[in-house]
Amino acid sequence: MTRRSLEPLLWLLFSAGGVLSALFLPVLLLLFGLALPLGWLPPPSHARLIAVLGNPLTGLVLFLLCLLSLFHFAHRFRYTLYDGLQIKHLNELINLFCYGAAIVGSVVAVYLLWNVP
Amino acid sequence: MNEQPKYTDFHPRWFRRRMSTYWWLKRWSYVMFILRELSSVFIAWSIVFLLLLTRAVSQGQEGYEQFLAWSKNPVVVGLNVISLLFVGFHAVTWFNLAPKAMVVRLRGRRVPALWIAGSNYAAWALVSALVAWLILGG
Amino acid sequence: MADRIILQVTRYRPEDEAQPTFREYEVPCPKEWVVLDGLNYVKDHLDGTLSHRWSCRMGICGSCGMTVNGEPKLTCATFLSDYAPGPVRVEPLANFPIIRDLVVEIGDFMQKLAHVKPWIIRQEEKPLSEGEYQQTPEELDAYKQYSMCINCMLCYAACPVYGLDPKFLGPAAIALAQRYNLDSRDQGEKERMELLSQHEGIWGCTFVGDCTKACPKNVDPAGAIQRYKLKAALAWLKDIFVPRGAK
Amino acid sequence: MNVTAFHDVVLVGGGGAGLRAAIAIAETNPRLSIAVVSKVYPMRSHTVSAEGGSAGVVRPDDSLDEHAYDTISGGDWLCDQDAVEAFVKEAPEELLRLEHWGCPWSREPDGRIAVRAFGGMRKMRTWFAADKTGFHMLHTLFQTSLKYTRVVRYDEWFAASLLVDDGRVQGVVALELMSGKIEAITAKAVILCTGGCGRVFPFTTNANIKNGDGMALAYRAGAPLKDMEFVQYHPTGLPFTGILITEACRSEGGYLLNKDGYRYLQDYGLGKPEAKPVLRSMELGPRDRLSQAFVKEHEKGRTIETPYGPVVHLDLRHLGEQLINTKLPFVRELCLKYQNIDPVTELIPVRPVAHYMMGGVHTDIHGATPLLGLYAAGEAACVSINGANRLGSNSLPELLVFGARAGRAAAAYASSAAEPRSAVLAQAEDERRRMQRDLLHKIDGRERLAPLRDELHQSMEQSAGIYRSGNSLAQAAVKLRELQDRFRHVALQDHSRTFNTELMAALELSFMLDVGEAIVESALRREESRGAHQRTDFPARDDQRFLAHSLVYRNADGSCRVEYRPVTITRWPPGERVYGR
Ligand SMILES: Cc1cc2nc3c(=O)[nH]c(=O)nc-3n(C[C@H](O)[C@H](O)[C@H](O)COP(=O)(O)OP(=O)(O)OC[C@H]3O[C@@H](n4cnc5c(N)ncnc54)[C@H](O)[C@@H]3O)c2cc1C
Ligand code: SF4
Ligand code: F3S
Ligand code: FES
Repeated sequence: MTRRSLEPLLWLLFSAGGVLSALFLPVLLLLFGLALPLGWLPPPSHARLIAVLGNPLTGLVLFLLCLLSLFHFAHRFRYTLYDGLQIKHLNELINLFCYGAAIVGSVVAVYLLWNVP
Repeated sequence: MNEQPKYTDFHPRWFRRRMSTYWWLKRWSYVMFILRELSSVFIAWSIVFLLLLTRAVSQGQEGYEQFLAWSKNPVVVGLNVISLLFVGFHAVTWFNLAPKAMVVRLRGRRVPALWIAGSNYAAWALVSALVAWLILGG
Repeated sequence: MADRIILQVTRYRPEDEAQPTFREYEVPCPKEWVVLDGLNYVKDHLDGTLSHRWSCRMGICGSCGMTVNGEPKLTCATFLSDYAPGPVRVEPLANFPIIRDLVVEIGDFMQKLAHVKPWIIRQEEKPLSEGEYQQTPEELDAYKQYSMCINCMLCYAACPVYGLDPKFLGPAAIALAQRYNLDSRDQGEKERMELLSQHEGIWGCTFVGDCTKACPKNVDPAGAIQRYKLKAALAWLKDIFVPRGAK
Repeated sequence: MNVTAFHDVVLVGGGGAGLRAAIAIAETNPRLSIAVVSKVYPMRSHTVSAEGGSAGVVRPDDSLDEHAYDTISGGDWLCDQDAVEAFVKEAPEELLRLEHWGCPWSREPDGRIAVRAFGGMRKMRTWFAADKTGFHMLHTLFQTSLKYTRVVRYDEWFAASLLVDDGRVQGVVALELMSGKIEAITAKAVILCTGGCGRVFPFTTNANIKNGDGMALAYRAGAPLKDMEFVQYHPTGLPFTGILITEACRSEGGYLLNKDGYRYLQDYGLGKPEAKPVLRSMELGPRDRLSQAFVKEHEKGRTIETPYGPVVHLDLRHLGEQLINTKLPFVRELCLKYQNIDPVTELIPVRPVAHYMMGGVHTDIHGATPLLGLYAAGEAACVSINGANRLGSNSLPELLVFGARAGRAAAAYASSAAEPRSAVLAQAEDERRRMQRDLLHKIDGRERLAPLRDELHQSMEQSAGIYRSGNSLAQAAVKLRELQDRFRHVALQDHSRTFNTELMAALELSFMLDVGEAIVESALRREESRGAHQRTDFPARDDQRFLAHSLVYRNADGSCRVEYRPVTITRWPPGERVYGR
């Protein structure tokens, strides 16, 4: 095969993202999205968060979480648009939008995580 | 089969039904499917939310407090409640379906799907506990 | 229980009609009768112009698949009395063009079936004189489930992806490819992989999962496809990371 | 009229026999073009329903001679012994070939082929794929046939008549269901593999497609039908549906019980009841004997009455869930689905049901009929390995052995035969006009299909069942003549060209009437009892007069003429059939 299909790669990213997001996102969202804002739990100190975020290992995990989850999103949403709205003929546009968003998001994530003091 | 009689390939009188744009409303399982697929949007939002948090924390104590205040905004809370539901739905469907793609064999016998799903849930609980401990402190 | 039941049956006579319509027939409904018995009763006693396919009446030939009250079913294995007091709506299988009445066109599926090379592929055939290829019950078990497909196409009727894009290879054909891939006697996995790992092959499936729910023979095509995806993706990785010479 | 196509060999029928023949031709001579004409998609053919297994000697403690002897004695010495010898020799090779093509045969723990016991067989030699043997064989054959590009399929084409000119069969006239086109498919040789004719009986295990089409096609073209009086009743069918509960239930150790829970077969010279199955004894006796025992048991008032006729019970409960699930899963599925009972804990009601046709188109040991260019194989043919009673699990290997033989013989013939003559096209044109005039376009007939079919069923059941008498057969013969007449006044309701299943049913009914007549006439003439043919007025076997095959020919006026031909005996002189000892 000369022109190698990208589908396997995209699917691997999608799957890995599926696993990571299923493992990590519910608890993160529960804490930062609900428990803290609604005052169920006292917010952790800023210093602690900096410490956690500053750890290279956490940084790496967070980066992978962002990258893979975004590709997970891109892949699934692309098919949802294909099937749900029956606009497969807009194939290229959809791909550009979905995977483009995932790439941009990942770059932003790198930038932000790199700049944690 | 390269010698099939060709003229049967197309027939003007066949009636071809078109799928309606709302096909996914036709059956309960299709609705669940679409909801499952839409969970991806909320996953994306969760990531955005977390990145905003990261940025806020990097900007120092003040930024962090601003973020905490912003996250109390009812709209944001509402969005997060819905996201949590979807992300939870994603997690449950994902862990339940994983055994389909993974066939694990131990001594020639296929490991029952329930075990695989079970170990997925165990991993989920472990990760959640670890994350909570990291953030909230022991 | 009522001893008669109303069947609402799709009628489409391409010579006279532009579109399918429904007609109602009242048929007896003893507890032993399946939907197919009702249709045969119509054909023999009420309206000889009704066309539908059937043969074995024991759920094994795969010809009598239709949509019964919205669900793809083998009509010879679906009891009328389960739908009492009725009415029961009998339509042709979804996602296929209708030739006439309850008869759909399945040439597309037949081509896909042949396309995945569903036969044993080997570099070297073993001569008959050397006897059988040994295969333990465990090795048989590895593919047995996927060999149970009766080609009834209920899974295609249940799969929205196929409905939206008829180019999609679809559940049964992929399950069949997997049946041969997992057979310890076969060596054709690579050849089939090239066919299957195209966009219209395994990647088109978004794991709706209704194919597996519709399957009357527990083939689990959805599982077969997901397993195939994992395998194809890993093969792809291996291709990239293992240098050519090392293979 | 246009010829759709010319091929070297046309196969009518895409079941086990047809597909095996197609592959044999493709492998014999890859230059030949092969057409498979089938009224249903090949994998829908009735071979798909066969459950129990397929016999072929593989075990070291077994021998070809024993298989041959079991077959010949099981057939009450009406088998041609040269054919049987060829059959038992080639059966294991053919089954092995299928293994190489991927058939999922059940296995021993060490990976070898597993075999099970079967009725009338003194050794374990029946290969099986759980209890879906025919299903797996047919799908394996079909899928394997896909790789031969010279095999062209005409799926859902109905063969309506043979083209014969100059004493040679040169193709078929066929109706394409989807379009309603009636066309000539010409060829140098035709092989009929159209299966049996169980549907001439009202209560049968046979699928809707088994109407004896090929037998009637050959018969009308001038070939004789052989041994048509021998119709096998299978002792264990589900009441109402006639769904078969495979003999494998009994070979795994199931019991047949009458209404008192008594294993009644011991009263009919079939041996003594043992807890474990004993080969060629009791429940593992041959089918004709078991079905006959049922009728006697019924006469003694010891069967159980149900709305769908008398039944006895098949008891599998002592086999245990584990064994039933691994060896007989389909039986459990069928019982649960169609009878709402679970054989693990409940008794299965069963009764004899018309199942298999020993007779068929007369062929020699190579599948050739007396008509030049015409071959036949499978249940449609009568090579004479089944004699007066087929042993369970001999039919599937027969499809393979004689399918392949007919394929090779036809290939050899077609490689050198002349091209079909253009005269046959005029014939095809006539046939097309006839079908349109007499069936499709006729509106003023007074007869309808369903009642005619019901009357045919009734007289077949009354006259040609498990026990027959001269009187009832003679009455049936008259009745069938009458039905033939009335058929000429049939009018269809459906005049559409597109997928007209009523037209197909009409053609099938007319085939069934011919086949029914052949059965009744040859049964009437055979004044003895042998195997599946039991005359109440002639209860003994009569080797003096009837150690012979009957051959039914069609006279010009449509009536039958019966002749006889000697049985080939090589090494096993006729003897007594002994079971249970
Ligand atoms: C329920 C059941 C269980 C059985 N179990 C066993 C078993 O365990 N072991 C065993 O040895 N035997 C068994 N048998 C017997 C055996 O299955 C059959 O004898 C055998 O399958 C017949 O195969 P065939 O290829 O001759 O015909 P079939 O498989 O019946 O095929 C006939 C073909 O001819 C085609 N055809 C017919 N008429 C026309 C026409 N007019 N035009 C075009 N095409 C036509 C059909 O489309 C079909 O493709 C069983 C039979 C039944 C009914
Ligand atoms: S996979 Fe199941 S539903 Fe699909 S064709 Fe095969 S048997 Fe029918
Ligand atoms: S329903 Fe269709 S999308 Fe995939 S899982 Fe089944 S093939
Ligand atoms: S008629 Fe054969 S599967 Fe229903």
